[in-house]
Amino acid sequence: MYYLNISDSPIDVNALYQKLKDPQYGGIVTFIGTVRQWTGNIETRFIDYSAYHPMAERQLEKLAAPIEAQGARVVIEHRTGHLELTDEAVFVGVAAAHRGDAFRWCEYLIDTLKKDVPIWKKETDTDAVRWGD
Amino acid sequence: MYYLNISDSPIDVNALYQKLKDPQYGGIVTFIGTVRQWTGNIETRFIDYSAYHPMAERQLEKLAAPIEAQGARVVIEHRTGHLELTDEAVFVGVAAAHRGDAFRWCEYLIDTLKKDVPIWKKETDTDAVRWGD
Amino acid sequence: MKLNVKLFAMLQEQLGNVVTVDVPEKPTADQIKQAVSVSSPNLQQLIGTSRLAVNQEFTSSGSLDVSPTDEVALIPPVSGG
Amino acid sequence: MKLNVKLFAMLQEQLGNVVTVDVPEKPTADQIKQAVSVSSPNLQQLIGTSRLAVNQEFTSSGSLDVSPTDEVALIPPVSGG
Repeated sequence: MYYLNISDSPIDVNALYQKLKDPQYGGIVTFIGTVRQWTGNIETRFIDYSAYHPMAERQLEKLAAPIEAQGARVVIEHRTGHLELTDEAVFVGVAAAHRGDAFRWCEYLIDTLKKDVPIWKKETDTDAVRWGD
Repeated sequence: MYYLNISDSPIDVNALYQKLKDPQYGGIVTFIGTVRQWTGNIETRFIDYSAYHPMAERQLEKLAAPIEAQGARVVIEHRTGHLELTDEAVFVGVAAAHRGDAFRWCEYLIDTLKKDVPIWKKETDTDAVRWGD
Repeated sequence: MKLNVKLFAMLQEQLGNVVTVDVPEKPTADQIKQAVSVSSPNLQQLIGTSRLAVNQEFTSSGSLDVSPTDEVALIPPVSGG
Repeated sequence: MKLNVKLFAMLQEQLGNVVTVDVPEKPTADQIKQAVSVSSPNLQQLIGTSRLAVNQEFTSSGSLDVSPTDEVALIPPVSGG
């Protein structure tokens, strides 16, 4: 059963990975998004994330359910609040019987999360404050 | 700089993940292969992996170097010896500026590892012992 | 009909957590968005690219069966991940 | 010319860590593989799908500039990961 969470707590990558381990799955693919320092010549100092609760959680459920229905396991956590450089903003993990599926589904989940889940970033760069990406 | 290792020691997923974290990268994709219990109606009890050292390590370097040359970081560890169900057999991680690249390169690395790196599995199933997959 | 519209991100920073707008019965998403932007012409473009959600579901096009007790929200382009 | 050929996996289990074969000068990979399989006809198919490595590099087709001091290995289909 999927595990989905959006909260201000730091993302514990290892704890989330453990949720994906299971004798029925042979392949686990994870995507982890961290706060990057440079985007072209813009230098980021920190990022604040906010979310529309619980709509964001409901959107995650809509993404996860069809993939779980195909026999995989989905673990997604997104952090909100204040994040410093290299802090994990998002963890998306898929465990599946076959690795091709795990890659496809993991990428689909993060791509769709970035389009359809009401979470926003406010990036404080050295030159300006920017919303979005 | 890449980190590549083939050894009998258990794979420490969290320690390997930490090697990929860096302010210059925003996206980290990892593939972890674990020992699966069922393959169709064949039940696996345990797997023993062996490798041709140091040719296997050299092959990994050949895979990792061109990807690192494009600005990403590659971490690969393969375990050899005796593995039980859910034990990690392989960790392949790529950190890159853009997540699409990280997905593509990570999948390329595990696909190519499975074809060109001299590592073998001897699978002890409940009904028979099988080499390869 | 008066609707309370929840706001987020940059819209929230500029206009507060909620704005109350006056719209016809069974309004379209565009009518609600226009009612929000009337008072904030400088945010017109951002509101134009925002999506409307009713009771935490994105709306599709056409008139909305929405009443003042429903939870209406204006969702600026998201940027999680 | 006598070559020591390292073996791995199922080949190693059946034939030991190393077999010594007699091959012509500048042999092809196929000639070396055939020399190994002569003594083990039941492994012919597996040896046929195996690849040859010299000094820990996979060989390409054609004659190999190989001498008895080189590290020659027969690589059965790999199955890591």
